[in-house]
Amino acid sequence: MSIKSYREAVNEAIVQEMRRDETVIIMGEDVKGGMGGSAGVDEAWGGVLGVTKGLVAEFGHDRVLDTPITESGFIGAAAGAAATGLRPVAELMFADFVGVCFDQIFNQAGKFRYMFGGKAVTPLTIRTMYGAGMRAASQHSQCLYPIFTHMPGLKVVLPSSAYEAKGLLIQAIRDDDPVVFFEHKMLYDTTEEVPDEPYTIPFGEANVTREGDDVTIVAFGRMVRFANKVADKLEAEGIGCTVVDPRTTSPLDGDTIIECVEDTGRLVVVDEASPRCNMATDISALVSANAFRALKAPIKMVTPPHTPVPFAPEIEDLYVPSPEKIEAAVREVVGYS
Amino acid sequence: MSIKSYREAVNEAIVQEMRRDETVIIMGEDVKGGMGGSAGVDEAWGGVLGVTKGLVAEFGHDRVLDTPITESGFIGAAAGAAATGLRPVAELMFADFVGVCFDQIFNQAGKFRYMFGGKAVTPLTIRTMYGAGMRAASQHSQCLYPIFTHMPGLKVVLPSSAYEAKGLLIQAIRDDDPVVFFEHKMLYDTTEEVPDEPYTIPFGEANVTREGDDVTIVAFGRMVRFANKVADKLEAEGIGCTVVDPRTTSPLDGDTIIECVEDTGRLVVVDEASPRCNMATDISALVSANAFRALKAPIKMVTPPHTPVPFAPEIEDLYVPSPEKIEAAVREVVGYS
Amino acid sequence: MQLSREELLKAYRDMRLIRDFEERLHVESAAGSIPGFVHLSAGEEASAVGVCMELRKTDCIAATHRGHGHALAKGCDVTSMMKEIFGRRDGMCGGKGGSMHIADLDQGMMGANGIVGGGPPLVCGAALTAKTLKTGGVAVAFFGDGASNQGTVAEAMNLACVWELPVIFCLEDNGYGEATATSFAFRGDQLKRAEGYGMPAVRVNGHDLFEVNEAMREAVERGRNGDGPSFIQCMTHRYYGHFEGDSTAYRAEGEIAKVIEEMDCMMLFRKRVTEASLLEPEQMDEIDAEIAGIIEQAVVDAKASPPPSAADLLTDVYVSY
Amino acid sequence: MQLSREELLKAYRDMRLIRDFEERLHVESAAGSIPGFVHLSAGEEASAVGVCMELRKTDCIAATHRGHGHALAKGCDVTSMMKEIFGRRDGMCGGKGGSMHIADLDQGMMGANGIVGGGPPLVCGAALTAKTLKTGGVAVAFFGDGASNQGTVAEAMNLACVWELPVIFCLEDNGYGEATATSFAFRGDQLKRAEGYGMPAVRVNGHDLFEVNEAMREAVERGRNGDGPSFIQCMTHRYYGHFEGDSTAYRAEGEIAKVIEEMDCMMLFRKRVTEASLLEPEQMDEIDAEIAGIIEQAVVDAKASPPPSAADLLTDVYVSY
Ligand SMILES: Cc1ncc(C[n+]2csc(CCOP(=O)(O)OP(=O)(O)O)c2C)c(N)n1
Ligand SMILES: Cc1ncc(C[n+]2csc(CCOP(=O)(O)OP(=O)(O)O)c2C)c(N)n1
Ligand SMILES: [Mg+2]
Ligand SMILES: [Mg+2]
Repeated sequence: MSIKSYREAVNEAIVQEMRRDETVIIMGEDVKGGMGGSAGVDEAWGGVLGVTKGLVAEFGHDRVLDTPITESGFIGAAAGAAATGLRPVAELMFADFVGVCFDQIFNQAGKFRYMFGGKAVTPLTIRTMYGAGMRAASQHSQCLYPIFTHMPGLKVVLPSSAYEAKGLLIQAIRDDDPVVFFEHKMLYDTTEEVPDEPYTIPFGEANVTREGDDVTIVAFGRMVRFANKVADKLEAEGIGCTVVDPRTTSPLDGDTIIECVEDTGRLVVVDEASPRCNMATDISALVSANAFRALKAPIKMVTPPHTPVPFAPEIEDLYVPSPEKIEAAVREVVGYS
Repeated sequence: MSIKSYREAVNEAIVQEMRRDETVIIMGEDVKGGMGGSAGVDEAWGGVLGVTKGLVAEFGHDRVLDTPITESGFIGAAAGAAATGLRPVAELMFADFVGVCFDQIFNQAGKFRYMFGGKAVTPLTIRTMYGAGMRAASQHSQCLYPIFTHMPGLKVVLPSSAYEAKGLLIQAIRDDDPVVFFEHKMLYDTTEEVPDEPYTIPFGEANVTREGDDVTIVAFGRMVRFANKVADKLEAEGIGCTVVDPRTTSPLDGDTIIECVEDTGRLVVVDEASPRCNMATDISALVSANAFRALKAPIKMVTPPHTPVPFAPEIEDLYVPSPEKIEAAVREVVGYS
Repeated sequence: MQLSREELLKAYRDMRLIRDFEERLHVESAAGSIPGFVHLSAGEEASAVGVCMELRKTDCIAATHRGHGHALAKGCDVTSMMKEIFGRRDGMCGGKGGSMHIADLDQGMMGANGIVGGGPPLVCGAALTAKTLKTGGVAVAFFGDGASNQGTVAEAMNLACVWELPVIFCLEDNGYGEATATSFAFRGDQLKRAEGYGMPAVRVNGHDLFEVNEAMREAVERGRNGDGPSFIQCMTHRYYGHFEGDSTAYRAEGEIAKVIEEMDCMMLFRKRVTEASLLEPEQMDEIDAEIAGIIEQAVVDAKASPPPSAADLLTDVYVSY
Repeated sequence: MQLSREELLKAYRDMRLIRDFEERLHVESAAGSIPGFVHLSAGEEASAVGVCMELRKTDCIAATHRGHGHALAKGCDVTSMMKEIFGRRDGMCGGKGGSMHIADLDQGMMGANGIVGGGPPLVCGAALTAKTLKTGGVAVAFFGDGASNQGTVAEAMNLACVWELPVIFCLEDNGYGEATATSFAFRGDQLKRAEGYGMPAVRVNGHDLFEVNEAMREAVERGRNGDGPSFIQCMTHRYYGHFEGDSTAYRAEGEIAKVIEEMDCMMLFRKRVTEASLLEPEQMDEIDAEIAGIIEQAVVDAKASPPPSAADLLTDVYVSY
């Protein structure tokens, strides 16, 4: 056990899985960096934000592959490799780039099993970076996990901390289905205690990070931190918040969410994704269908507005759901009668 | 006024807009058919299902463009043409093909206006065919409108009948924003009275197709027909259904839906799209946030299962929400107390 | 290189199997027995067979929407395919895939594909597996002239060159993508383009099994030797419409009849092997008869098979959930 | 063809403007005054200017993530751009776009682009508008060597050939896509590939404004005459990292210093015009001084400008809703 950053946790998960299983390979744009470069180095970058540093040194060029800038080409290749015996971990640098390769993800990898009558196994992991906060503007800041969650055949993971990232990524790599693993770029530098040995966190089992009697907050990814912060603050005032981190949106641990709402009678859902057909609506619908009698107040969704992500820091910060907005939502829901 | 099919209504809308405005052009794969072919005909197909028949004869090859099979290329070109002075109507043959061109739709066309500070106008219409029922299997039967609805900057239209198709398509072509127009392939042969002259149906104004006191059914596209059928049947039994066809999922006429639910106190949402993060969850969340006190029963969502669309007719028919399933949902909701 | 008698018989048999399979489907489609879209590959047998006869069972191919021929040439089971196309529970894909999604990974058949250009990236993956696990395997991407313009195909060609993958890109250029002629949808030179990515490229008469096979031998050798990808453009024709039901109004009257008369692959093959006394006509007649029986039986079996059950709708989405 | 004195002065001025703009951003970035990702085009001025000087205001270009130079060369307002890059309310895009989304459709600048390969399809659309409305306009797609492998670029090249669009594909080959060398990510021949789609293609020294411009003149003429698209590969170098903050560990020490010394575009230009007595050094010195003042003022103005307000977050999504 030692303090590790989210970035280190992701890196360690990959390293340990590559040690465990020779069929695990990684690929992506500049996951090494420097190929063909005049400096002649094996690793100039180790990933655009340094997440895959050191891998080539240990595992060599055959298992750590840089790619041309052709996401359909190499994500499709990862899918094809997964269907034929490897266990690839492909990096889609920013989730926003899915627009140039979505077919290979949801129509190919995600459908092999069903459309081939159960005879295909596609142990593919796609790691991708998402979320606002880096002033990267509208084509480098989106969440987009709702559109993956919408697709049958894909599993979708949103680790909310370093500990979660390591356990969930190892699980993703070992999982025999295509998994899309969303790393929030604003979490890379966050740290916490993370076991040194490999461990897995099962998919479809929500993590209840706070327990309280008055309201349930369901939050995803970076929003879990914000929700915990709000819960801690409100506890001092005697407002008890249960915070649920579903960890995976597909499969979704609906049971835990429903149970928590049955206990608290009130629900706030915090989703950093665009507000229409997102996880906030998904969870809200689940709960109002399944915990109707328990609900003492309307469900409150805290999301960004229905706009692209703006560039200027002042308005990007207003775009992202903040602890303040979550707190206000909790107060509103708790105050409802 | 005369009886027209949905196919004819779509065709007529295009013809009339092309007559009205010289900048309206259409493009797509085989919207004519026969280019370069040994028969030397101007129109071998008129669209894969004959929707664009006769256009080239009236408007010529400069305004009716066949494309290579490169959806990113020509949908992007349509977006670029829209931003520079034309009013293109591009056909994405099957909505399922969006995986190879989504970037040009949601990251380019859909974001121009916002990321360029309001200075771009992109009057682009993308027509596309969706939905199950044709035994076309998992890569030619999807609905996918939820993932478009998720994207800020795109308007999304789901005409439920011939009359709706004509008025909404004329509106779409005249609209100055990018519009994705979803034509249900199982509706093309349905007919009804459709005015001969051009008319528009505004976006964001739901159509209440049936009024009743006991339950509200919100349904989309082909599902509106099913919902009406169920409403008609149940009326005879004294169960009054209000049926709402939102017509457009973005913008969404939330007010009408909320009002209807306030009157009836019960809601069934029928959505042919995959169940996670879809329009059923979107509407359910809207209503439970805004009509909480009015709700007398849990909201019931009628959707397909979370699987790809299967091929065999017997199970494809079980996949699609049927009038029987809608009826059962209505009975359940009405019987709840 | 001279093909052995055995190889020749096998090649003829495979071509006949495909031809009869497709012709029967044409009849069954017209009779309304087959649900959904059906794209027939009759006329293009020489490319599927000339290519696949060089492959091992463990070598992979990705096919197209017009994939029956590829699947049969790669060794997929006829009856299992027929049942799938009829939408039956014991079909190759449990009735969930149908004609456009025929696949059998155990035979190295990675799937027909409903997405034009969907296959070539996947094949790069199969080739990467072969390269990584050092199996000596190669992989083949079949794609059409229409598909050849798709960005995914360009990306796959580039990736295969960069990673030096044992991929053979087999462009089946039948002159049309749906109702649009290649002469309209593509104005350049396919070989130049492939060479532009850095791989050797050759154009062959796709009606001539021997020409196709010769090119394929060289390509496979390069692949197995670790010398990277190759490109083969097979000039061919499809005998039926784009899909069953197509009016083919884009084609000049009599065009296909002329092709059949002058360069049908079965005819060319028969001529060549009899003229060179490599096979006896009777041997081939025998095969014809055998195949006719096989196809008939497959259709009978398919029609007698039950459809999937309600429970089948919900299975096979995930390995675990 | 000989450029006029006026044209030469304008070309020098534009190159200087871009160089100073980028160098100042380099300093401001290091100082932390600029939010987000910044990709500088210093070193590549001759391609942006050599191309854009042949364009009319109504001709359109689509730029890349490395788009400041393209925008300035196309006539976008310096101060308005600077404010945008600083994220200010009265910036070119109201502070909503930033460096990666600089656009000004009134100047025919269709946008920098955060998506590699995003621009070329859009440019086909601008060219289609010009062709349909018979304006005699042309359109330019700038894209990098990295982008050249993207499927979208292949599709755009093919589409432009099929529709015979007045597009000029300007590949700015600076040897790297991020930290990866072109020699790794692309193994073939770009010209062959472009010719493979059916368009004339030429490779030029992208440091030499005259060479770029000469190629561009021919391409524009073809475009305006209705003779379809052209391809120009400009061999060039970027002087800074991929983005500000990049260690450039992939580059050999001193590589860029040597390029600057031997073939900097400003230096080559000065040498050529003075040797041929086309311009006086003093004229260019004057421009240098003028530009220095303009850049300084733009930065002062940008820093003094207010950020967008809360209300701005919600506007400009749709024209109507
Ligand atoms: C991405 C995508 N676009 C369009 C289609 C519709 N479509 C199916 S087959 C086809 C023509 C393909 O032509 P080609 O590649 O030449 O193959 P052929 O049919 O001639 O065998 C088209 C346009 C599709 N299935 N996928
Ligand atoms: C679709 C997509 N993939 C990857 C990226 C990340 N990215 C931004 S710039 C870049 C390199 C582009 O290289 P090149 O086209 O040569 O342009 P240069 O940066 O050299 O000007 C990459 C990979 C992106 N923005 N979009
Ligand atoms: Mg073809
Ligand atoms: Mg570059």
